[in-house]
Amino acid sequence: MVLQAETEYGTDPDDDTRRSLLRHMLVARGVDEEARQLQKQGALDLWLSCQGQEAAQVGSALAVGPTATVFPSYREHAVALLRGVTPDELVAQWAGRTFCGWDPRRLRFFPYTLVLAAQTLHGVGYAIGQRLQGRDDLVVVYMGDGATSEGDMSEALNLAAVESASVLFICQNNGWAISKPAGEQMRTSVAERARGFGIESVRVPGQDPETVFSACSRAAAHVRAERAPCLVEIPVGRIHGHSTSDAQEVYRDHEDIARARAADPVTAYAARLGGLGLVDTAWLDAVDAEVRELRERLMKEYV
Amino acid sequence: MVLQAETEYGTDPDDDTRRSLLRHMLVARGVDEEARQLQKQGALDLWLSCQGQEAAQVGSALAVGPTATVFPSYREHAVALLRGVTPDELVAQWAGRTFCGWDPRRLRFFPYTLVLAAQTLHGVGYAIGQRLQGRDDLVVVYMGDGATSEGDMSEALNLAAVESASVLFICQNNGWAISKPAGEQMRTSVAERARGFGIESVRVPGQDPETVFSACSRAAAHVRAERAPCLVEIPVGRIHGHSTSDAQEVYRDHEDIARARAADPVTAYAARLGGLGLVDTAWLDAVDAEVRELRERLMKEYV
Amino acid sequence: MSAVRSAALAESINATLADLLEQDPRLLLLGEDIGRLGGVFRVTRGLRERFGAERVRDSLLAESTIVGQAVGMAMSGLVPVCEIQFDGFTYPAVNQLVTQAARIGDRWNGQVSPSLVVRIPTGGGVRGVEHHSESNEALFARVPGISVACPSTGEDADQILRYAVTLGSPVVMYEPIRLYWRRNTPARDPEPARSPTAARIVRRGTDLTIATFGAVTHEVLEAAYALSPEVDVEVVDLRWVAPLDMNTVLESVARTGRLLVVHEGSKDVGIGAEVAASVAEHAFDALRGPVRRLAPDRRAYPPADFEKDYLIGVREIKDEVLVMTK
Amino acid sequence: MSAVRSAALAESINATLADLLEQDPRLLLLGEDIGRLGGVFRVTRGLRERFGAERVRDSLLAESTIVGQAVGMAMSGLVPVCEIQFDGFTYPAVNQLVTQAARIGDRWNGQVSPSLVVRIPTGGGVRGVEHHSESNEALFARVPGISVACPSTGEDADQILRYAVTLGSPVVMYEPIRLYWRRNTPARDPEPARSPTAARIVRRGTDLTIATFGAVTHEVLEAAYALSPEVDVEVVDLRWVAPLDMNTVLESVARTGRLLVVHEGSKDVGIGAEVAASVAEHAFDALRGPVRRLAPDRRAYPPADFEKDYLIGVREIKDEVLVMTK
Ligand SMILES: Cc1ncc(C[n+]2csc(CCOP(=O)(O)OP(=O)(O)O)c2C)c(N)n1
Ligand SMILES: Cc1ncc(C[n+]2csc(CCOP(=O)(O)OP(=O)(O)O)c2C)c(N)n1
Ligand SMILES: [Mg+2]
Ligand SMILES: [Mg+2]
Repeated sequence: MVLQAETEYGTDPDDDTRRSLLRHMLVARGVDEEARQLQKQGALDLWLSCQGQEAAQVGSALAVGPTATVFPSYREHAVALLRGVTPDELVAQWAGRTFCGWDPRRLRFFPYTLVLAAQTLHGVGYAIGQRLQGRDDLVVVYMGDGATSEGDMSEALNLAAVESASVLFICQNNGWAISKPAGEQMRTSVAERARGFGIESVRVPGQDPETVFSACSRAAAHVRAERAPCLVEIPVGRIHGHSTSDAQEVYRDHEDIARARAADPVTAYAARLGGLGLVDTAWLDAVDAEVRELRERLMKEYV
Repeated sequence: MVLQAETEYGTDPDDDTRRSLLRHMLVARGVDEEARQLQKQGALDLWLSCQGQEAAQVGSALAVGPTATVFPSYREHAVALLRGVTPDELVAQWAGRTFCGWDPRRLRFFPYTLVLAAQTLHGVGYAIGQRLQGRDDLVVVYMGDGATSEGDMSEALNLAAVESASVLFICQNNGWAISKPAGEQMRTSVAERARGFGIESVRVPGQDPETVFSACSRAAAHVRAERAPCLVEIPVGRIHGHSTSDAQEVYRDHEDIARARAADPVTAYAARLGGLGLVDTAWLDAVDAEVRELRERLMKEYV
Repeated sequence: MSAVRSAALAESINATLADLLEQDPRLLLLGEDIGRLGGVFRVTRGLRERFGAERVRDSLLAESTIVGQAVGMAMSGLVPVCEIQFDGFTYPAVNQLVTQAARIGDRWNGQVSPSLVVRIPTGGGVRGVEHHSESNEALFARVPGISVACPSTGEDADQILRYAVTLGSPVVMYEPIRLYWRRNTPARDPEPARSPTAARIVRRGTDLTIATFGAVTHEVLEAAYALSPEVDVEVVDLRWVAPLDMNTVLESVARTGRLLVVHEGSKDVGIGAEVAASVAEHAFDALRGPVRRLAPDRRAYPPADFEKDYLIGVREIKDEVLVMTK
Repeated sequence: MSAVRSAALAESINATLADLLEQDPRLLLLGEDIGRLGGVFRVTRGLRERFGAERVRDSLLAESTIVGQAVGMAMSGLVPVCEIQFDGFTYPAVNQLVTQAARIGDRWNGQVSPSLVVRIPTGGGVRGVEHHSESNEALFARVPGISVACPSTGEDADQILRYAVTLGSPVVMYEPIRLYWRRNTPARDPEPARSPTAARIVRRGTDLTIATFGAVTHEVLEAAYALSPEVDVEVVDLRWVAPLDMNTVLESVARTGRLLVVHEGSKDVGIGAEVAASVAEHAFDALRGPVRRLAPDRRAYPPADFEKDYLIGVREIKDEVLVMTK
């Protein structure tokens, strides 16, 4: 793609940001684990794990910054937590208490949309609406690989292109739409498809949060500077089934699951920052304690 | 695009074909004129003229041959006539007598679809269905530039790409969707969009039927040989308003209309074949007589 | 029968939209060909010139895009008034309307109250081609969270539109195509509706209540005038089909003891079913005879040559009333 | 109350689909995750292994694509049986179903008779998340050209499916999610239905007729047993909601003089409205009191914690019957 050169936007994470990336990934992992636990105990009706996608989510969410308005799909738990959604607010809808547990306006993190791809048009419309009112925020729209097959997704790409809307589309391609492999959902990549509509795009691996952070920083800067849409496609691993109701062993072979587990972005990044001496045992223990406390509070609220 | 070299399929029209191209264009023009006339007299409720698009329609329809199954939109009158729809069958639905005046199965020319882009999915489904039953016909799907914005069009492109369906998409881009210029309907071309889905495509000017014939012959041969979809985008002129109810002077400037008229593909091709000595006055008179007779019969049936 | 000459429906709507655009900077219009062309029915004629292309927006040719982006615009604080070009082309927008626009308020726990209007030309009688003559108001009437209006006069359309843009939840307004440019219509009782959402008794009568809405209201009135004084028919113009103002209907039936529902959309599971069922539930003791519905049978709107057989005319209405009151 | 143990609905449908695939080479299945996974409810489990990926097709994730391509396949001579994953995700397919599948036969002047089935898991009571508990059968019931079935047992689903694949026009079949794996259900009168499209009297009674369909039929039967012998309720399982077998309902009301309609989809402009209106029109003189409808109010299906308040239970049915017969 023809995005500005990296240097022009200066987008490498500094050490504080790197620790921040790891901390958010660890928190997300812990909350996700606890939610899975709660679901097993019957306290939640359903949980859609984001495990394996934390680097993509945390890297992109930190990169776009707190002022961007986020239109998530339904699996962006790490983004939600990073944006200030508390764990109990996050799981409230999966416990059947509400359709949205948090304050979407204050957090600029809008409700989950369960009808696939419907939020893509909302995001573009919102961006147009903001611009018409003299506010030109960055709008970030998340979707999965499977959702891109819905007509609304293509319509949103075309609308964003024609209106030159300030929208950053982020597609987390976890390789699966429930049981349908991404390779059977499309012939090309989502990034190539976006270019066909006239939207600049890039495809970056989603295992390392720094790569994601850099790419999304560049993309966000591009959207802000050019006032034009951009799409980032991030291949990620899906460690668990589609949801807690989904037995992925039925359709997914053992090696593929093992590969996703082995490529766990959270443990890999923790090891990496540890190896670099950017975090030490004390730091990790402190985060661990924080996570434990979050999990306990969550458990107390829901069991 | 990566279509086979021209020579591989040998696709230039021979002289008989060239005369055939012209004859079909003249017939279509005559019938279209008569239909406009009938509408003015109140015998038809509505007419959507295909004037300016005859080269694209006749060139593509002759190129794909009589065995292809055609899923038209609603303006493919020249294709219809070439396929054997009689003028009175063609106008029957615009006179309020029926939803389809001809025998779609026998002519392999399926009914007009007025809900934009809906037929694109039917065409792909039909191609898949034929293949599943051991018949691998060529399916030709026509649509306009405006219709490409509908979600169904993108869904059909993706489906055709993923299933490698034997479908030739032909987009007649007449620059307008009623009052919306194509340049405000999309950022790129329809051909580029198709490539984003993994469908090979080409964009050829629609003024000269021979160019269209060659490009569509190559594209059809490609679909047949590769058993994979292909898209041909053909920029054409729209001489009249969107329909007889549409006063295009309201939104379209005079020069643009004049340009479309000046670039009339029918008169241009008649002049060209005349200049080349491929048709003479006698030939033209004979076609003229044929057209006059068709028009008279049509008029008698409807006034 | 007395007839009155008034502004045509299209002119009224045009004037109301202009006034709303004038008054509220958050309001904008969105639809296929509504700007440069002024709409295929010329209802928005002149508005783009007056308010600019940003506020009178020629949308992409995609109905899901129209409503989907309007939902996002509403979230951003705007009040989008959308147009779908013909009733028959509403379906690609159904998902965004039903699963999104109608539910956003609940999903946001009330933090967003999208005022979002969708105007839809509707109905037959103008020799339209396939898909161009439909009456699908029942489609949305059953959807919680969507209000559905079916005005039969410019005055009502005006009142409905002004109310709709402030409602805080989506409103679909069906505009009868054959009334857009009609000027002569049967006279109505002058009594105004009790509220913007109320039905309106457009003719007082004692023998039988006809509940109706939309374009056919005029045929109903014609029939009522023609039947008088032999049969004195009360005519209720429902104006909204969701939520329904059943109080007005029930009060009327309490007086007349008889109910006929007339509408142009096909009968099965239509608005008439809801009205008739509610009356059978709540005014059973007032009924002097069976309730009846007069509406087309369950079949597709036919090609233009056959639409006369399909549509409900003054004759059918008169005959039905006579059967019910003989 | 006597209960019977029978094959679960999902097992029945699976067996029927297998048999149909076995018998008719033109038949194929099409839907999201129906192949490798066997469907999110495992209704199509094992079929891909048995009949191959070409006939049990994991579709793209796009509902318009599913139905749109099925229309094309039907034109080519195949008989597609589609699955939509959940009732709430039907809307993107509405355009292809309503403006295309339903009208192809007419548009082709009868030259194509698309036998095309769309299976849709439906209904609540299983603590589903947003959009996963809806009952939208009324949406298609009003559309000419589409037949809508709502079986409440595996036996009925079997009969309906076998009929639907031969009908020559589209059929939508709603399958109650909460019955998929339920084995114990209230006993029914053994009398079979008069025809594949007929309603079925599943309990004979003399005091009041309840017309119902789908999953709640079981709660209605439970209530009927519980009320007996004080009140003797006749229960009509409609089985099809479009076209409706009103004859069976009218005959029943002629015997009992009272009608209650019970359904899970929301009340307004629902199936109950059509049944109640038809009875008020055609059996007025037989009625000993007002017809009544018992169905959720006009509001969205709530979050799971509140679904008990939304759904119609045995208690509500009993109370309603008692009010009507006291
Ligand atoms: C319109 C619609 N159709 C079907 C579904 C059911 N469904 C929920 S998630 C899902 C798969 C989505 O895959 P993808 O977009 O790749 O996201 P992922 O779950 O992998 O994050 C499906 C089919 C839905 N939610 N919405
Ligand atoms: C779904 C749908 N929406 C709107 C319309 C109304 N309409 C009919 S033709 C048309 C413009 C189509 O433009 P294009 O696809 O470029 O074809 P052209 O008429 O130029 O041949 C519109 C908006 C329709 N027929 N179907
Ligand atoms: Mg995925
Ligand atoms: Mg065009």
